[in-house]
Amino acid sequence: MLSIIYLILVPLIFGLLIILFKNKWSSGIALAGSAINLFLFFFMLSQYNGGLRIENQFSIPWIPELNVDLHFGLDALGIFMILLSSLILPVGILASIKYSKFRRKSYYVLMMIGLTSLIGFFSAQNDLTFYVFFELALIPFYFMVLMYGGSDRKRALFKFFLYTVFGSFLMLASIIYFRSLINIGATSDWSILYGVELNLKSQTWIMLGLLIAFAIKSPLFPFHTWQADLYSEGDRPAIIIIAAVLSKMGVFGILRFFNIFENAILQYQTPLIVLSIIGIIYAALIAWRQSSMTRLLAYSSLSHMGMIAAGIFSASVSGLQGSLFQMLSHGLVIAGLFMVVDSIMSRTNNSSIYGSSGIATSQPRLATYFFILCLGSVGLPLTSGFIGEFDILLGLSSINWILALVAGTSIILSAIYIFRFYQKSMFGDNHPENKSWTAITLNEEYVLIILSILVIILGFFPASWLELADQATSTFVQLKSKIQ
Amino acid sequence: MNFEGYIHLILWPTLIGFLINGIFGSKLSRKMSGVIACIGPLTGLLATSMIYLTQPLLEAKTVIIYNWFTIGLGNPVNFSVYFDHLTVLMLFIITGVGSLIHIYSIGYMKDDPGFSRFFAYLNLFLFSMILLVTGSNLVLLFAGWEGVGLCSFLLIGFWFKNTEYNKAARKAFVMNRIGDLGFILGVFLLALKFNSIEIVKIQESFGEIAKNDPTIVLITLLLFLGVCGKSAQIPLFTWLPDAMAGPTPVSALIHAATMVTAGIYLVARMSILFNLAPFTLNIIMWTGVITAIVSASIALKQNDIKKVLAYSTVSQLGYMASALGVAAYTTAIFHVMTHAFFKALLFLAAGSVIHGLQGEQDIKNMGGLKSKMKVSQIVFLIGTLAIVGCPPFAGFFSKDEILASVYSWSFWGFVVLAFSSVFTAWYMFRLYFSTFHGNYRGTQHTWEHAHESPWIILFPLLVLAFLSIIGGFAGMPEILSHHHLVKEYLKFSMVDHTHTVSHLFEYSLWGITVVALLIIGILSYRKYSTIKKEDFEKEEDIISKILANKYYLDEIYSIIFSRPLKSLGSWFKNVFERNGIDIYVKAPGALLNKASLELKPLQSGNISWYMISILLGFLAFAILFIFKF
Amino acid sequence: MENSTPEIFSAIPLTYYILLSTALFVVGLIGVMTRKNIIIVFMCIEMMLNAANLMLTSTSAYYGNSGGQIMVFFTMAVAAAEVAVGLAIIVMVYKNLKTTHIDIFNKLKG
Amino acid sequence: MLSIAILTITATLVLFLGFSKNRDLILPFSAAGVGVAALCLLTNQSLWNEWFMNMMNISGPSKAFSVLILGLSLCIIPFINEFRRRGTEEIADFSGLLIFSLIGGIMMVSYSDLMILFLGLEILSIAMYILAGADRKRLNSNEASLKYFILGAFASAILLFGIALFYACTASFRLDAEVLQNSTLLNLSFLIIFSGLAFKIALVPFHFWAPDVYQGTPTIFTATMATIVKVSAFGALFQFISLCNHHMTEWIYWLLSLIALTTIVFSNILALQQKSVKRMLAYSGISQAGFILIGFLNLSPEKSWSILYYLFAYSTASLVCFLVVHFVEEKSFNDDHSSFRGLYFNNPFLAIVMSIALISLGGGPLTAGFMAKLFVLNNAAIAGNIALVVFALIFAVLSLYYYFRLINQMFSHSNEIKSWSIEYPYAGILTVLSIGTIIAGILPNILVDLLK
Amino acid sequence: MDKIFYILSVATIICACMVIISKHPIRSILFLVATFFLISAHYILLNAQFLALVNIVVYAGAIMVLFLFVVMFLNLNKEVEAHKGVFSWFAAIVSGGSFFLIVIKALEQSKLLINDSPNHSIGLVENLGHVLYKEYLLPMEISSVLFFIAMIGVVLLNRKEKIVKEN
Repeated sequence: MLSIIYLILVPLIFGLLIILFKNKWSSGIALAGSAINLFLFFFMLSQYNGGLRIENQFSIPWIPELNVDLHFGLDALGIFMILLSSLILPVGILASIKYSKFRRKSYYVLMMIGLTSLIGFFSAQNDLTFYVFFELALIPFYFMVLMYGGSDRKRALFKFFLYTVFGSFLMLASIIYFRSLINIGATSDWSILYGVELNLKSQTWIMLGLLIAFAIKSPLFPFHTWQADLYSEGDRPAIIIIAAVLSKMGVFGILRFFNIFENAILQYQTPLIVLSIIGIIYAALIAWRQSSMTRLLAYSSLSHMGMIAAGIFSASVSGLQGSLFQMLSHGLVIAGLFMVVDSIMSRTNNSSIYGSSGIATSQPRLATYFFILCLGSVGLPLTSGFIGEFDILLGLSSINWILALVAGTSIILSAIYIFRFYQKSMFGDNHPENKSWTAITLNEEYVLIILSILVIILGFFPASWLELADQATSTFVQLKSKIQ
Repeated sequence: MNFEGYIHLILWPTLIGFLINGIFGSKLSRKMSGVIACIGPLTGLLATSMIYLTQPLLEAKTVIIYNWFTIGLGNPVNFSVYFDHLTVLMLFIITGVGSLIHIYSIGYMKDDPGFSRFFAYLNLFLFSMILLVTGSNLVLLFAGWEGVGLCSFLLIGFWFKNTEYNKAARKAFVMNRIGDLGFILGVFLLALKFNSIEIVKIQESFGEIAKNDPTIVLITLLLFLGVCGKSAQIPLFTWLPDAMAGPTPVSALIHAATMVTAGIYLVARMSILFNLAPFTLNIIMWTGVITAIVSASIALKQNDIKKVLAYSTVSQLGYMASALGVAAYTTAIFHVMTHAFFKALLFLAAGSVIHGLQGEQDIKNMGGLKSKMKVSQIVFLIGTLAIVGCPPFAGFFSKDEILASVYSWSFWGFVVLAFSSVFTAWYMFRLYFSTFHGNYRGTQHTWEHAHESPWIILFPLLVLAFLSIIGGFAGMPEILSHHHLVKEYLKFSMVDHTHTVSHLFEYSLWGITVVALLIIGILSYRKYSTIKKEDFEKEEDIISKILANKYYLDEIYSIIFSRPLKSLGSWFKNVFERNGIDIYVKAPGALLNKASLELKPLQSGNISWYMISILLGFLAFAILFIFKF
Repeated sequence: MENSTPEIFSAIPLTYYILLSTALFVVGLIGVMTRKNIIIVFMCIEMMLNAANLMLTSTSAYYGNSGGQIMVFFTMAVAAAEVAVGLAIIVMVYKNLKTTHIDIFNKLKG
Repeated sequence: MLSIAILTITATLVLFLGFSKNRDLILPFSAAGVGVAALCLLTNQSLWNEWFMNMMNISGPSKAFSVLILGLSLCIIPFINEFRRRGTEEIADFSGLLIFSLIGGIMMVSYSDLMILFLGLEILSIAMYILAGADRKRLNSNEASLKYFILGAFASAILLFGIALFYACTASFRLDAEVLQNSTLLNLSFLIIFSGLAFKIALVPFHFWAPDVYQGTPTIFTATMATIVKVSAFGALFQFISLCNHHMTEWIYWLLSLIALTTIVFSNILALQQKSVKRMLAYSGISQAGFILIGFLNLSPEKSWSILYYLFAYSTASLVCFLVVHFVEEKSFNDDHSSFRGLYFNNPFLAIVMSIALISLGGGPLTAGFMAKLFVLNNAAIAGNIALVVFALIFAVLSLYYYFRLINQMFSHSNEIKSWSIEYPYAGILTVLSIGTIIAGILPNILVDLLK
Repeated sequence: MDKIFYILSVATIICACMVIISKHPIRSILFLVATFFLISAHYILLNAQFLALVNIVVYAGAIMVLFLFVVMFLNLNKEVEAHKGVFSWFAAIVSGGSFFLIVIKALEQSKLLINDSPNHSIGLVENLGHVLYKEYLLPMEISSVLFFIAMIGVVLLNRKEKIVKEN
């Protein structure tokens, strides 16, 4: 069986190759690296047996003093996000090729490091490995935005960076606290950490620290203030990845640590859900009033992340399962939407949704892909977005139907803002500037086709993925039933 | 061919047609597109007929196609279809009317640049609609439900360069989604209550539930919210008239014949559930009654030919809803069927007129068209007679049944409905006479170019006209025949309350109807066959104004809902984001920066001061830790 | 003299010497903190070192432990080295700045 | 003891080599001497130990501290050659003084008798006073030298007074001596000695000299101060606390917590607005010292590795920083923030090693800095002071602000693109240090095993 | 005997105070020399004759002369320092005073070691020599390094700048 370390090392090796070869080869090598990675991942996936097992493990002793190994492995929870990262990274690379004149080796090296850190993060099998890669993932994207972002990037980047680091340091504090409370034997993998019984008070403190960290990272309301600025100022190919994958790291973290602070979550379930729901509506209302495409997507993303969080906090089978599925789906959709925005903005240099009306006339294919992605975003049935939202809302209504009702208003609001966005930018009279548009390149088109098809395929055939999600979350629910 | 084969023949051809037209549309010739698109509904119609003829459907059949997804732990939601008599009937309506409208569209849209796109959308719509009526569980039903909403969105905004049309499309979709939210919540509660969302399983587990069980009432109310959205009931009906922005065949197919009746279908499908909640039924009835009268009154003062028909659709939907409200589900479905015939006919005829006048829709600019468009005039007249309930046209039977059922439940409901049917007669005759009789009021140029439509347009009209004439005989009342075909066919699918009215009442109702129609027809003829263009503007009293402006409902909604939300969003965006949320980050940053500047003088560079502070630090530590103050 | 016990050990308790040297130390401290001429400041530091020396010597004598006095010996060595280097620095600085006023040396701050 | 002898001989010979014309030999020879001394330490070659009445004992943690000091000086010595570029020819004196100061450093980290501590401290300090003023013509250097000297002498006097008080209580200079009673005076003397050492480490509120002196001193010697002096002083503190831990009651725990916290808070806040990079690094060094102090909370000889690990992480990273600052200063004649603008485009190598170092200082993942913070904070958590952990980490965010502000500068385009070159030996040293930082971060157990 | 102690002590303190009070640098130096002499007197009192001698030779003789020399060399003897900053005096006296109080308090709270039969002849040259070269050989050796450093330092810092250009 292949060890997961190959997935982690292959991008690094390709990063090295990029350094060794000429500038003009770099994007090609990066693409090849990520393709090989994707291939390797699918190979592992095809051999994955499911269940609660962790497969393709790789472990070396790391910090013997704390009984921590550098331990990676493929498990049901991680598979979703590893799939997402290996899918989205090539998207980012393909999106960046059209800027290749201004790109240098460093950009693609950073991309490769980014891939390594993301896969490392999602396959980490204990809390410290998790934490290290949580932070590591920040660095390549920081540099990508720093070196290639928009005019006001530094301020936005700093806000993002410091805020995130603040969160992750709180997380480190929580982890240290957690570890000081327990005695663990030879290794400390998730399975052992999950088995630790803590009293409610310490669980609450740990939850507080971790949740703030994750809420900042995702971001979730009310810790989202960095998001819109970064999304509008950042380097867009990098933002594609940030919006699609990095933003899931937070909620993924909540799922990872769910067993550890489960009692505390159940204790504060209602306020947590209410906060998430406020976030959903708040973000949706702001998205409605946005005229900047990037900001609109930022707030729409915030709204969706709120939905995912609400699903997790519902601590119900379908809520958790839906959240996990929605993470995958939202990643694909938002990546596609940002790809579209990138295509538009790279030609018009205008982020206003009014700045590019009538694209549907000049670029009907772009409009079509965009529309499919919009459908995924509003959660139309038979697209991937529906399954997740359905399960989440079902989970919420199992707690209280009023909560589900209020959270469900997002399906109305999302329709409002997404279609407003779509119609304003795509429909209407053809903007005079659009005449000088170059057609979308093959690279962009491939990406959009693949993402659109994935959105639909996942909408039609989500069953096997949901089964995986089921396996991933079933341990939580077992615990829950034990408590009640 | 076996049953499964027919099912696949019903389901997939439309989807395939959509894919072919959607992906390769720009490369196909118009003829090819049209033919490919028509294959779908025609195959569906054929397969449905085959099922009807060969499969007695003594009991309902569920066919699982594949496992779609699971909710919770091992609770599968299958992509599976459910066939019973109701399904077959609905399929007939959908594929039948759908086929005709596809054919009609080939002629109607032949010059449009988005020809293949249009057919792709139509096919997608039919696919969704088929999914809606065949889905064996509520989630699949919901998928179709949303799918038709989406197609409606796409088709209303078909001419997307026009911003107004886009707005109308969005409005339709959003209003539908409000209903959808109710629907899906209802589904959730059902799923939680019965641990299944398969319609059959839910129906099986009703035995032990008492009437007016609060959960059931809640569920039915939520489902009814969905119905309001889709079937344009008060308060969510304002989207439908605006939806007339789409091409006319769309209005006929989606916004008259099929999609808007989905809500009626839903309630009929879940009739057992609704029977358990008389409270909800009452609400449905009154909603339907009020919708009927309100929209009929608005229709009185509309001048756009399609708008009038749109409001009449809303009004008819109100009838259907009130029939549902009195638990006369079969009657409602019967009216769905007849309404599909005559309303499609009316719309298509109106489309023919519009086509002939190069897009003119305002009746102020029409008149005297009977000389130019003989066929259109005749079929329009048939449609008018059918909708006003003139015996023996289709509408007469179904409408009469509804009135009778409502009468047996609530007298005042009956009165209101009767009034609204007077209104119906008035505005329909007004429309007919002012369009086809009298003198032409438009420009000379259009008059010269006005022409009868080609046969490809007229053929569907004739078929529909034929159906509008004979459709009613499928449900003759008791006093004429003991074989109410629809009722007999549907008795396996749903449970009606029995409504008995005296024969005397029935006869007198007929009599009054005929008399009233005659009076209204004559009055209307006298007024509108000779009306001048200026006369339309003369009617300027307050009531007319209110009616012409649809009771200002759009404005009221805007003030109550959309504007506050918009300004709330703006406030969030401009004020709260900056001064509320951002403050968490900015304030500590600013504070620390300030502290940094303020503390800098401490590091003054002065050696004496450094020594003093070292000593002070030491003293502080000594006092704190050695002497433990 | 070798065997005679000086009277002082019985007459004066060790505490007095400790107090005396502390007092000297404090005077040095005060001088260090208040004087503005670097040379004087430096002298005050020397006085502080001497205060410590006094304490070391006295305790060493009282306890009959020679370590303290050896320490004083080294302290003097250190003081000598320090003074040499210190005065060299002061002279170097004076060459460049022509002053020994302590408040001049606050260019590096913040 | 052998290594001290070797160092002395090397230094003396180096001074004599200074008279010869061939100055290229000086630095290789110094480096070789230091290297041999380090080797001797590593291979436990120790002659004449028994002659000296056990006054100092280079073994265990002390040995690790000493090797660290020697290793760091090995990285610094080659850079002294840079002075010749400016026309200063006394490199023999500089490297001789540097090697002498190492002796002081080794004494400080391995004393068991306070006399040795005092002498070692003075040897190290006096050498540093001189080196701080090495750039005689620059007023900043003069001022730094003078400030360092006056304040250092003041601190020495206080330390000596503390030693005297200790002696007055115990009649001994040995920290491990048997004491009859644990009196207030004894505790006071501990506190005074601690203050003296805290001055050298630059802990708040004894830190005031550090930023000023760091800024004024020639950068290479700033690097020495920031690394060798700090390591030595921490070594001394380590010896001090581990030797007399049994005398100290709970107060030392709270004292360390309080000082650590004030140090981290104060220095990080002050560092926020610095324009001079050296000054900023000085404050950062102070805050790092606060973190190291946290490692003392749960001190036992077996736990020394976490402090050593932190010192390793800190000193390698800050050495790289100062050396890079040195190069930038050479080219643009000041160490202002703005002179770092576009460094990545002028010399990517410098920018990358500097970024790695800064990330490590900030506790970035997979660098030594992260592991170091983790170990130290873990100690604090085990000692039960979780609040300290939280606050320390929160204020560590500030440090990332100023580190990354610098990184931002380095990676922003500047108007003028000059290509700066760096010679291979220097590049080699920087590379070794950076790789060391990263390897220690990825596989900390190698280093930890070594330190143990 | 105790009277001698008191007189000497008072004189020492007064001289020390005069060092920091007198405005003229030369006077300060002279008072410091006086202080050192008085301290030496204390040493004699304590039977530490060797140290007393060394103190006079090293401190009063060498160090203070060096100071005097520098003051004269730099022409500082005319400089009269204005004692402005009342605040700094106040702060210094308060903090110095509290330091003193702290030590007193600590002394009060603790007992010093009491040696019943101390050896009072340790201050003699012979005894010290024995100890110095036996027990304290290491510091003795190492202090040579100290002087070496000081020597280099002085030379380095005040050497005349000569710039030698290399080829």
